[in-house]
Amino acid sequence: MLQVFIPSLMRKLTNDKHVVEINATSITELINKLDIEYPGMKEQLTEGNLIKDGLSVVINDEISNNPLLEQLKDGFEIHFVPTIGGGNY
Amino acid sequence: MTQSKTYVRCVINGEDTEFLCEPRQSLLECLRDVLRLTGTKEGCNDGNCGACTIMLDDRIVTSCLVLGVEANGKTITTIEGMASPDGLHPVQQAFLEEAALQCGICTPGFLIASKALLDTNPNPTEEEIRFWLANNLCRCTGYDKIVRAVVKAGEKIREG
Amino acid sequence: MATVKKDYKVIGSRPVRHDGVDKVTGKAIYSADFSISDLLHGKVLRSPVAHAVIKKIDTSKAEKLAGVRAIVTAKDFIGSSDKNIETAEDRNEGETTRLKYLRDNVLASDKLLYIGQPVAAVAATSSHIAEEAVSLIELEFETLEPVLNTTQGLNSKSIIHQELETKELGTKVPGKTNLAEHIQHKLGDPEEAFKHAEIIVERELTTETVHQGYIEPHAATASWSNDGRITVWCSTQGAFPARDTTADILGVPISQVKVVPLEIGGGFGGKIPVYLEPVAALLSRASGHPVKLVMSRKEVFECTGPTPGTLMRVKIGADKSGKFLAAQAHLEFEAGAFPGSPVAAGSYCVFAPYEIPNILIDGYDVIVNKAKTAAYRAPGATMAAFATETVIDEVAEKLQIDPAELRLINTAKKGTRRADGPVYPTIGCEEVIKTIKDSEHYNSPITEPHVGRGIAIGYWFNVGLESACTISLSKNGTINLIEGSTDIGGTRTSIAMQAAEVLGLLPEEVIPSVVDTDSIGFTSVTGGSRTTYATGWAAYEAAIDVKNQMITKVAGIWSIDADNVEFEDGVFFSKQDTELKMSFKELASKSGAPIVGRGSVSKGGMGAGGGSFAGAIVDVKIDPETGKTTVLRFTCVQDAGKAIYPSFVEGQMQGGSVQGIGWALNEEYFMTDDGRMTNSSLLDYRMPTSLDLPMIETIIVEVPSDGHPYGVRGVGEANIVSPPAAVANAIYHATGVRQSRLPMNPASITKGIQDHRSDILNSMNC
Amino acid sequence: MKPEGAELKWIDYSSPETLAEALTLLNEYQKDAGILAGGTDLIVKMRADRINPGQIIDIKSIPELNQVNINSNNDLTIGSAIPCYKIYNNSDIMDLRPELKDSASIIGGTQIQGRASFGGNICNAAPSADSVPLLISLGATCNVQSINGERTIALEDLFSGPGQTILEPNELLISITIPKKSDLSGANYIRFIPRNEMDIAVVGTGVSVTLSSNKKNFESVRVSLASVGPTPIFVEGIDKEVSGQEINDESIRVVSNMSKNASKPISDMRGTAEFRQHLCEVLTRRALITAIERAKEA
Repeated sequence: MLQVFIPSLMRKLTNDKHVVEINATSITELINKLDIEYPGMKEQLTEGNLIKDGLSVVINDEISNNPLLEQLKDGFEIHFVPTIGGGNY
Repeated sequence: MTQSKTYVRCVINGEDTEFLCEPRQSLLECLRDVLRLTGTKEGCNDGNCGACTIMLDDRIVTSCLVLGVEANGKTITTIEGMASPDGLHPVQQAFLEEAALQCGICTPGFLIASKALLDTNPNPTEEEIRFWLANNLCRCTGYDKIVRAVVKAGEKIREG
Repeated sequence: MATVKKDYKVIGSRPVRHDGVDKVTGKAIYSADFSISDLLHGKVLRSPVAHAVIKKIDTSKAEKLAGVRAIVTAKDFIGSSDKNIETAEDRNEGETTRLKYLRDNVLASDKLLYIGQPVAAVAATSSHIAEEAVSLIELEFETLEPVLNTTQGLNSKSIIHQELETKELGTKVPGKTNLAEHIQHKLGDPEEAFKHAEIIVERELTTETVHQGYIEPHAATASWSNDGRITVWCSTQGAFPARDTTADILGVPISQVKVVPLEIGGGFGGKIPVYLEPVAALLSRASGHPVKLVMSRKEVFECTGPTPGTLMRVKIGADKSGKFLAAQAHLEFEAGAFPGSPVAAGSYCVFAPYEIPNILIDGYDVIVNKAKTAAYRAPGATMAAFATETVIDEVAEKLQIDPAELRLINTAKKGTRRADGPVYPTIGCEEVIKTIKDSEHYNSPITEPHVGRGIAIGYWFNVGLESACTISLSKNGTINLIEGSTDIGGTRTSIAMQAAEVLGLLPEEVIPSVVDTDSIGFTSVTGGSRTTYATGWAAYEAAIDVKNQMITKVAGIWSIDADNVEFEDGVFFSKQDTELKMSFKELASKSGAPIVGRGSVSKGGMGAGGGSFAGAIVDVKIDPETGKTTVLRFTCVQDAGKAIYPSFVEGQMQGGSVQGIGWALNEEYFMTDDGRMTNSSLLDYRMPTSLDLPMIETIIVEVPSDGHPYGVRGVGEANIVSPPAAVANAIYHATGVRQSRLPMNPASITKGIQDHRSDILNSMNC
Repeated sequence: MKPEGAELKWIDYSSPETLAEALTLLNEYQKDAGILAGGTDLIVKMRADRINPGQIIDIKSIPELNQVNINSNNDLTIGSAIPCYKIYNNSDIMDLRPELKDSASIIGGTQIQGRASFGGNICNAAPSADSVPLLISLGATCNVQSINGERTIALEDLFSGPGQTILEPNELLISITIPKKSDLSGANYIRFIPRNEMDIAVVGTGVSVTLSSNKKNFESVRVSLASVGPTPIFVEGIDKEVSGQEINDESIRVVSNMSKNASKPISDMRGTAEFRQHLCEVLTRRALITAIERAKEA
């Protein structure tokens, strides 16, 4: 099971659930399963099967540079966070 | 009046030097653009950062506020003239050993100014160093290691 | 305190930096020093107004001036002669907008969005002629009401970008607005938790725009050759990002652009964006000559990214024991003329040093008619910490708990869940606070009147990103290390030292070079405190690769299995046969296929190694009659994970601390009501001079980061975060007056003291 | 529209060796002439396009402008082109007028002091000029010449507005004369700046005081202020109030309040009017106390 943390601004889709448990081995699979359980999630998270601009995926404690390629393991935490704007680095 | 260049003759880093410049060109422009001595840096072009500090006869000045034509008959030392064939000047050596530079753009100005201080006062107090160098801005180091380097260079010079 | 046990030979030593001699003899070539034959000089026409619609740009008079070779405007971006140009039209809507913003910031197309925005550029045979030509360009425009702060931005009818819609996590919220993005982090149930708080402190604070203040103005030279290849020589924090952005703006493939990074005279985040590079390239294409553009100091102040003014409200609730129960932050940051203030980063950092179960953070990225903000050392974190850390000082006072103790009670540690969700790996927050609490400085008595002491803690999350490094072994046993990280302050050496450690070499036996974008793999910016961390990691891997190739080579010479070969203290030897030994140098001299090692890493985008915590202790003396602040003593404490090159770790700590002191006391943009900066010189923009400061004491804490081979944590940024708050707290303890605005200049301190006195008198009268 | 750069427009340059030559040139070019001594104001103003002289006249080679003279009466005359560092490094000047170091050593930083002169600082006529308040308080006069002759102007009468003096376009400031000093007098210049050294005075105060023979009473007090009006301000009428008065907190307060009331500051990025008025009182009081101490030691 993956611990998927739902950003506050998306919790309207999960009737205010903060954390949901999903079984998946990739972010794509995760998002598809999320969308089945909570319709509209996919539209919130992706654009043309890619993670939306302005959105970053944190796997455990670091933002992933290419989340779609990451191999997800049981017990991982997944977070969706706003991308750092402003060319901060 | 026709716009013609002016002939300037001076001594730069011990060499007799002649060049032509427009009267509106600053000595800094002449050093960098005409003579290609780019060790002297431009940070503000209005005398407030000290990156363009050079020795003009017996005194440090910001070369952005000197006209090239004013150099006629003068003696100038720039950073390119500080080290000798047998090695770095003690101030240069101290800046390296004390890690007194980070980006390095303000360093030539600091070195020229620090050397001028130590030439007249090889044993300055921290306060004297900070006062003398107040016309040289550094944004990287917080000045701590620069002050230490000047003190260390003073010791080296006093040891001779 | 946790420290790295392993004793190293090179790491932790203090060699002379590799580029040192060139930089103390004036030989190092910085961007403005560069020259090339057939060179033209350019100047830029800039917007005289903060908000307007462009009606006409007439360059005819300027074109007639003798010596003028080319004039370009935004029109020149379109219809490039090049066949394989990917134009804006090929992109999706988001990309098209992003590209328009990028282009408009280097040459305005339809609107003027801030004073100083580039409008047209001239290339001529001399900079004097170019400047004269610029003054002959006629610009007609229709002015609009300017929007100059977040309050105006959120309330004014004046809309800066008609197409702009507010984004929430990448999703658009319909409606015309100047609010580019709303960010929210929510943890637990703050609303409920505040109800149980023994005390609640809530304050509103503001900060003014400040500039990175690097001493080297931006400069770029570009040559667009007839085969379509573009070469750019410039001063940048990232040659590859500069290449990619320049190619993007020009609409050419990245393979067509080569960026040659010259020495860089300071950046602090401000030399990540490109300003001059694409314009110089357009001028070069139009004129057929290489073209050089150099900014004046005034242009640097008015037209390059400062870090923004902010309006912040922070609220913290604690129980009797001092435990924080809940915290809330409302952060409004000015983005400048285009989206992208550091409010997202500020939102990550605002409560980062503490374990607080219930948090609500709202961040707002507001478009205003000012220059587009750029990163400045721990972008956003310094303003946020000014708010949080002064509020915490007030909580400590109300609960009569020592400020360091209060922070210790609430310190974040490994496993603490942050407001944005993730939990921390190994971090050094607690160790930094303990070090402050136990320090001689913090425990020394204060005897003089009008003297106060303040402390504060700051966090920067640090980044990893991509770095590449190659190492070639020379026959004499030295190595050439090729990297792509531009060196702003000694990273050639901090990277070389990590390779030297692996191969048992001395630092001077490694010859590091920072090369152009055609000569090394992609390397991200020198920023985010990532260079010693990530490029150092790549150098480590390249060195391991070299070592393994040498092991294979020597195994071949001895005809034994490579698994039986070991390398220690510069000697290769066989695990079985003690006779079989060969020194690194001897093996290097043996002929055979050249040995070239490769290192290539991609590390976390944010929170690399858990980031770095830093704290400040500051003693100030206030002249009660003039409000002038004298910094008597300053100590910076920072977790470096493992200090590879301590001299330059200290240098980063001292430099960041002093930038923070300047920000605290005197640095600010003075703006007129029509959006003009009135102090755009190094005389009136008051960065600290040597005479404004004491020595800056440093204490390096070493809590190794998880993952990095040496436990490194980037130290470039966290050190600027706490000083303004620490100084504010010190000023309070010296005067009894809380400061709620940066900078805390003599006039505002004096006014505070006078108002405070009259308050006391009034209260006595009643 | 002025571009953002800092390039100088075309100029011609001459460096006359004699005063006569210089005055003739100045008379020829009048308002189109730019007089170059240290250049630390002139060149900055030209780059900022605030002035655009076509003919630069470099006066540094003219002997009369580089002389220091102390006559039998102990009046001190300082050539207008002498750079600041030569003033505070000159033992004759420092023996007679040590207080001149107060201002000469803080006009810009070290590099600026290698070029900037009192003459330039005066003729630039900035309300914030650091050399002026002390010189006014010392009763300094300006020796001015043109091809038509010479005249002497009291320094406090020289200024007509920000950057403006009453000098004719063909007149040149040759030197400044400070009248002889009484054994019972002392002076001091202090300024307030947010940053140390590299900054423009938010307020500057020059104070000169002469004590009664028993050193307990004021004989005369002269105060002049910088940066609190369109020109440097000489505070009138102080002697009427305190001459003969005993030196105590009360009489000192009278002086500092008169100085505060004489100020007519504006608000700008360097300080609000309110703050500047407040500083006038504080700085005058502090400068006066130092001047008194110096007078007692004298």
